[in-house]
Amino acid sequence: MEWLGPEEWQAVALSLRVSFWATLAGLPLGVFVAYALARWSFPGKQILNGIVHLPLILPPVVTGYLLLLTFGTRGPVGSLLQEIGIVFAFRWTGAALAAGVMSFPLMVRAIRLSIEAVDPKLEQAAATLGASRMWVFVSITLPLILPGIIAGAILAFAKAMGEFGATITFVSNIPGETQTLPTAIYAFLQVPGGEGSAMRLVLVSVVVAMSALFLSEILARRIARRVAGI
Amino acid sequence: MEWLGPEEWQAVALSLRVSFWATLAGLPLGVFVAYALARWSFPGKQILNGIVHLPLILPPVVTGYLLLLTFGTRGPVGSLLQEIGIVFAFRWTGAALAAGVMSFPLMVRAIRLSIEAVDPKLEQAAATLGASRMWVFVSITLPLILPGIIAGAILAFAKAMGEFGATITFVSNIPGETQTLPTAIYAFLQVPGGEGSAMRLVLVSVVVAMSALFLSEILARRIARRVAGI
Amino acid sequence: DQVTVFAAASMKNAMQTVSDRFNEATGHDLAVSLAGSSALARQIQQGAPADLFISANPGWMDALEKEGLIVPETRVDLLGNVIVLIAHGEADKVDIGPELDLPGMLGENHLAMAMVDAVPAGIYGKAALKSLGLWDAVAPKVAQADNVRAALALVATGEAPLGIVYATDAAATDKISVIGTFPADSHPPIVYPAAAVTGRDNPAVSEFLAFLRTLAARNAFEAQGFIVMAD
Amino acid sequence: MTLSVSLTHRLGQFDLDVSFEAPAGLTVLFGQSGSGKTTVINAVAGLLKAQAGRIALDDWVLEDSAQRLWLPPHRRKLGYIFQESRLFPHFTVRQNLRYASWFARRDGPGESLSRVVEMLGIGHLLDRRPALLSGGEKQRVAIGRALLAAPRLILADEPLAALDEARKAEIMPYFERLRDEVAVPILYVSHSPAEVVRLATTVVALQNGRVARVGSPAEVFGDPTIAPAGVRGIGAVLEARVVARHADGLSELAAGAARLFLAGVDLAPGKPLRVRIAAHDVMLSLQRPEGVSALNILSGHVEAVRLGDGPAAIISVQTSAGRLLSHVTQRSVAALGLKPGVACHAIIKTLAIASRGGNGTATTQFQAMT
Amino acid sequence: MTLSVSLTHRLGQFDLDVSFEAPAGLTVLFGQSGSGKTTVINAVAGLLKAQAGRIALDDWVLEDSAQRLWLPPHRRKLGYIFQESRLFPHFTVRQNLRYASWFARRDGPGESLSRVVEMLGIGHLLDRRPALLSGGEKQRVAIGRALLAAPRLILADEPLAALDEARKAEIMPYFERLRDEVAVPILYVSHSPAEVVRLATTVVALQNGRVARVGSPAEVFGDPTIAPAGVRGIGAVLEARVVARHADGLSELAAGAARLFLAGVDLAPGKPLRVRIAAHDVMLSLQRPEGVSALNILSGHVEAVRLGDGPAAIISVQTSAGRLLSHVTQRSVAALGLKPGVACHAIIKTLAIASRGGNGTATTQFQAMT
Ligand SMILES: Nc1ncnc2c1ncn2[C@@H]1O[C@H](COP(=O)(O)OP(=O)(O)OP(=O)(O)O)[C@@H](O)[C@H]1O
Ligand SMILES: Nc1ncnc2c1ncn2[C@@H]1O[C@H](COP(=O)(O)OP(=O)(O)OP(=O)(O)O)[C@@H](O)[C@H]1O
Ligand code: MOO
Ligand SMILES: [Mg+2]
Ligand SMILES: [Mg+2]
Repeated sequence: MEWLGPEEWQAVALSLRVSFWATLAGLPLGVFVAYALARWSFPGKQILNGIVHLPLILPPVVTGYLLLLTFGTRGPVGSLLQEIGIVFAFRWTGAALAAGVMSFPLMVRAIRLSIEAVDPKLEQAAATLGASRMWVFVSITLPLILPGIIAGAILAFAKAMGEFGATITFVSNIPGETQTLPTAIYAFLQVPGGEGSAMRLVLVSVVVAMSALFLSEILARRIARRVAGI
Repeated sequence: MEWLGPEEWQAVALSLRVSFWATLAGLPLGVFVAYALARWSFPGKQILNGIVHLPLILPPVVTGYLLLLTFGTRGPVGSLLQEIGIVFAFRWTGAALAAGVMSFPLMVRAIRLSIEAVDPKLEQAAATLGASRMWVFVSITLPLILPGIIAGAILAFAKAMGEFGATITFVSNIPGETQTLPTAIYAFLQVPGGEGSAMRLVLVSVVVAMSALFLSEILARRIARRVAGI
Repeated sequence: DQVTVFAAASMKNAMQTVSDRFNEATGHDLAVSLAGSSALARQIQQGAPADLFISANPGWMDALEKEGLIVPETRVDLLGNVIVLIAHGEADKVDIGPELDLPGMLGENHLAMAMVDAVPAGIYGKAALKSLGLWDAVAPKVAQADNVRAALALVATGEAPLGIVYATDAAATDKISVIGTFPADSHPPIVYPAAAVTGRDNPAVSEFLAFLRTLAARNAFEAQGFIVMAD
Repeated sequence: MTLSVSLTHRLGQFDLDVSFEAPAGLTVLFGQSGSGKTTVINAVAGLLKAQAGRIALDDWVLEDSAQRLWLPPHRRKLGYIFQESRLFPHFTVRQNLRYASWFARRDGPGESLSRVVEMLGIGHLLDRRPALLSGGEKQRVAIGRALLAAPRLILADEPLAALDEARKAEIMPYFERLRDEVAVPILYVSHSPAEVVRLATTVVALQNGRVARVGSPAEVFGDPTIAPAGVRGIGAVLEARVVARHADGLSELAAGAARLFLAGVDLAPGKPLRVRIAAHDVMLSLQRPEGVSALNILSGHVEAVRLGDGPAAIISVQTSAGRLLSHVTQRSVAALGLKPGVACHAIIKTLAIASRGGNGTATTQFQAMT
Repeated sequence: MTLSVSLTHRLGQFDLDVSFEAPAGLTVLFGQSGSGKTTVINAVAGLLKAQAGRIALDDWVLEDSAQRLWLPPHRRKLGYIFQESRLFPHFTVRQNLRYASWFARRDGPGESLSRVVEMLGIGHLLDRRPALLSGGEKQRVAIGRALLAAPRLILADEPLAALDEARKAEIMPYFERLRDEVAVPILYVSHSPAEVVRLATTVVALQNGRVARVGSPAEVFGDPTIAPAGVRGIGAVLEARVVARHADGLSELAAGAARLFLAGVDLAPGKPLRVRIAAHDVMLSLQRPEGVSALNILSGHVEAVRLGDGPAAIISVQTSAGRLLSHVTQRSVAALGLKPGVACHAIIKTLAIASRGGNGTATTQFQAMT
């Protein structure tokens, strides 16, 4: 397409990459936390629940700022990670981290809800057949909550595609490295007459996210049907 | 508490009011849309699904801008509504609208997931006993999805408490009318030496949202147990 | 009466003082809505109930003026500002000129600025670096924040060793030091224009416009590091 | 009231094509697992929209694909007892029952909650939620719920399968009462010949989605070529009338020209009833036996001999009470020289007879089930 | 292998306090709806953690609250057939079955998928998901799944309740084989006297969370004061041995000093088996009847007369084959002058006898169920 400059294409590609990884990397932890919140009771459960929801409650800028303090190269976690070669600051990985953190509560909520809907009687049946807890989870619970996981993942992906405040505060806006679609859109909106360009990018972002949404809907429906066994 | 000025108290109160109404007013529509997406098939379903997710996909600023264009006093919908006395522009109602729109996808997803988990066989059983569709929904489906509705409402409330981008873009940041906690925090973060005050407000916002969260968790657990019949 | 002022967010502290003093002097209340200049300008385009607009960006004021949304006679360049080069922690002063080895000072690290094509402080900074011939060398190293304060935070946390911000912001933290001031002629003049919004016949507005020129107001702005340009 | 059902429907590889009339009373759908019983019931309930067909209760048409008429389930005035109880998990037992009376039809048979609760023995469960009930308890509540809807048509899918014999015996008279007194048409799925015999007015035998046979229990069960329950289901049904009730608890019945003695029939003299005599409960003797414990000995002659698979044979014997069937070994057939025309006596143990039509509370008068 | 179970547990208002030994073979838990059968089985499976108790299979302790020992379900090497099938909805039938063999224990009885599939008649369902199965089909798959886990202990909660008679007759021999050949201990819940009689080695009668009686089917069912199934369940059990197989399909058995003829026993001469004779299938005669179709006529004398409720009585008769019970009317007791010491003949229809121990495929040799 002619009407997107190379830098804008870069932003599109980067947004996709960031959202994809934010979602993918967040999933295992999301499933784990959702399972813990849904099925276990342990001291500090409500605190964990609170922490998970924090990014939703706080203005994104604050989250970004806290990320900067924690995962920046001078931050307590950031400096540790740096020693083993993991750097978030001013990298696309940082954008993914920010997007992942911001979308995490959405993911967890969706997955948790679907875990709560699984009939423990089926898990019991699997256990009587000799499946260990781990296996029960992998072979019964996980497939049954797949629609919930997909729903959570879509939600997270969509959120990641739109995430702006935390991302720019944490990793700022470096074209080609951390300039995602939302930051590009924001930039256009800051200047008089930039609406047109902004809307072009909005369109791209809508098309991309909607396609992902449609695909995942189809996938989710197919899986839900499998799971319902119809 | 001494350490919050009157304007800040106003922001706290306003945020609560805005989030409360955003959630409450969004719920009926949220349940309806979730039901439609979960149970009906109709042309344009995927488009509806897309529109519902839009606020998640778009950078909040864009959503705010689109709200401003649509529901502003000069906007097509805003000018119509104004004639019947409903004004959103630069009112707290507008802040609630923005928060409601932004949190709507989260609400719908959560409710939809719980609707999909309801066994249609129970609804069928109610129908054979003479309950009309409407009654089946009210007496069977609704109570069974209550945990999902609560989950959706919490998510929406938390999101509404933290919503910043769309709100400030749509209804600005007028103290006492549209200055919510996040916009107040933003303003503090914009000036030299404002971090301390900002963090105070962040703390308030965390405490408020967490309390809501805890309460609703307890409520949800109680209801879930009722629903599971244990 | 109440005067509603839409003011650039960076003016928060100053506007607070001004608001109190205006109330003392006239008995009128001031409601100040603080947000990015772009958001405020767009809201005025959509009929926001603002009596007065103070923008951090002349461009947006021009845009409103072109659309007849402000009263041209009331437009004044209220405040001025200066952009400075800051460094993390204690650092030696440098001379800002074409021979400044900015890339060398940065090394592998980033230069924190506000968005160079979107946010005023960034636009001014980029213009200054360009006119000094430094831009091309540092451009790939620039980390652009969505506003000046975020750029400042990057330097304050040490994430970026250097940054370009307004002098008014630089005063805020002792985690950074100002190591140089950009020559005023290296960038377009930094001004904060103010003007009354059209169609609002609020008599208190002219009182407030007048109040902005008083010593009380001037002191409040200067206390925050602004250069008061009015009169 | 006659329920007429005519349906064609395809479910995956399963092809349903049935057409039958269920006259007033209780119609049992009988057939192997997977033969389509639940599918038919679901279609009648409107839970499954058959691809084509017509369902009517006398002239009240529930659906007719030709007329594009289709009543939704809630307007069909049903009481459906599902194969899996389907109680509402968020309601207590009481609320589940109340739910049904809430929508109860004005024109259906009104049952009081307390009566149903007592009949089903679920009084102590009223405040519990279904998740805390045992399998049989759930099923009883489900039965109560369907009955309290005051239905004009009862659908029951193996309602008693999860219950113990004693419970079954307590609940069966209730279905009899519904059938006889309240006259609600009942479509009833059962695998249990005992239930069929006791309850059925009509039996519809399904095989592989087709109606294999429709008729009275006597007809269907008396026909070894259908033998829906295997050879065990075979038996004859006699029409009888109560003549007297004796002090020792036995009732004397007139069946044809003969007298039969039955235990535990709680009917007043003059009342008609049906008696089912399973083929394997009938012994044949060439001479009239003397000094035996059996009170019912009917003279007659062999009408037909059908040799079955294996070592058994089915003998029809025409007696003064009507036609009886006897299930004997082929060795006995040979030893006694049984062939059409041979005179013989049919010996039936008094306590082995199943009566139909009694509303009794004792369990002993019914068809031996052990 | 002996399963010893001793449990106390409180569920809401329900108080379980049972203690019994289930010796090798198939132990039936028998009792009214809500008497605690499922609760006991769940505790043995480890799905319910009993408040106190001990469960052991010989010296393999599954749980012992005194030792604070408790094995989780997946380490108990079970095959549990649930009251509600609990198939995995996201797996096809084949995958459900495979799932079980996946975790199959090396040390359990290995069954091949194809053999189980054939036995249960579910070959045509293998690629379907459970939601598309009929009630009985689901239950059959659930049985197959449990069997394929190669369990060392089988728990079966009314496994055949949803099945038709023909299916039951097909599946029962399989449980017999497991019991007799593979020697897996089986804990089996059933309401059906026919199943109990055919399958049970031991019967544990539960009443209200307590063990009312433990014993052989003969003991439990021969005792009218327990009579778990009502008076219908009463019968006697004779130990017998196959003597010959005749060409007409009948087997000749030696029971005590007497000979019995039974149809469809598929055992080689010399094999031992048990024969159950229900009390209501035994007719008494003072004279030896001649020319009757019944092949089994045993001489003996009355041992005891118990008058039951209602018009019936239970007579114990000592015969050359062993003790028999007969269920007759009190009128006959009076007419024939039955009292201890009176000589009489017990007449049993050949086809009315239930054999135990046969692995037969024919259905006719078993206890009359209609
Ligand atoms: N979680 C529970 N809380 C309270 N009571 C319970 C709970 N679970 C079961 N019960 C009660 O315990 C008793 C025994 O239940 P159980 O399921 O063991 O019965 P059962 O013998 O299997 O009956 P059925 O033949 O009807 O399946 C019942 O009265 C039931 O209501
Ligand atoms: N949705 C479906 N898709 C495909 N086949 C189906 C579906 N539902 C049921 N069947 C098949 O249709 C047949 C009839 O099922 P139905 O439930 O009516 O049997 P049934 O007579 O009630 O059996 P049971 O006594 O086991 O409950 C079965 O073979 C079943 O596998
Ligand atoms: O004060 Mo501004 O408009 O955010 O640079
Ligand atoms: Mg069925
Ligand atoms: Mg049970």
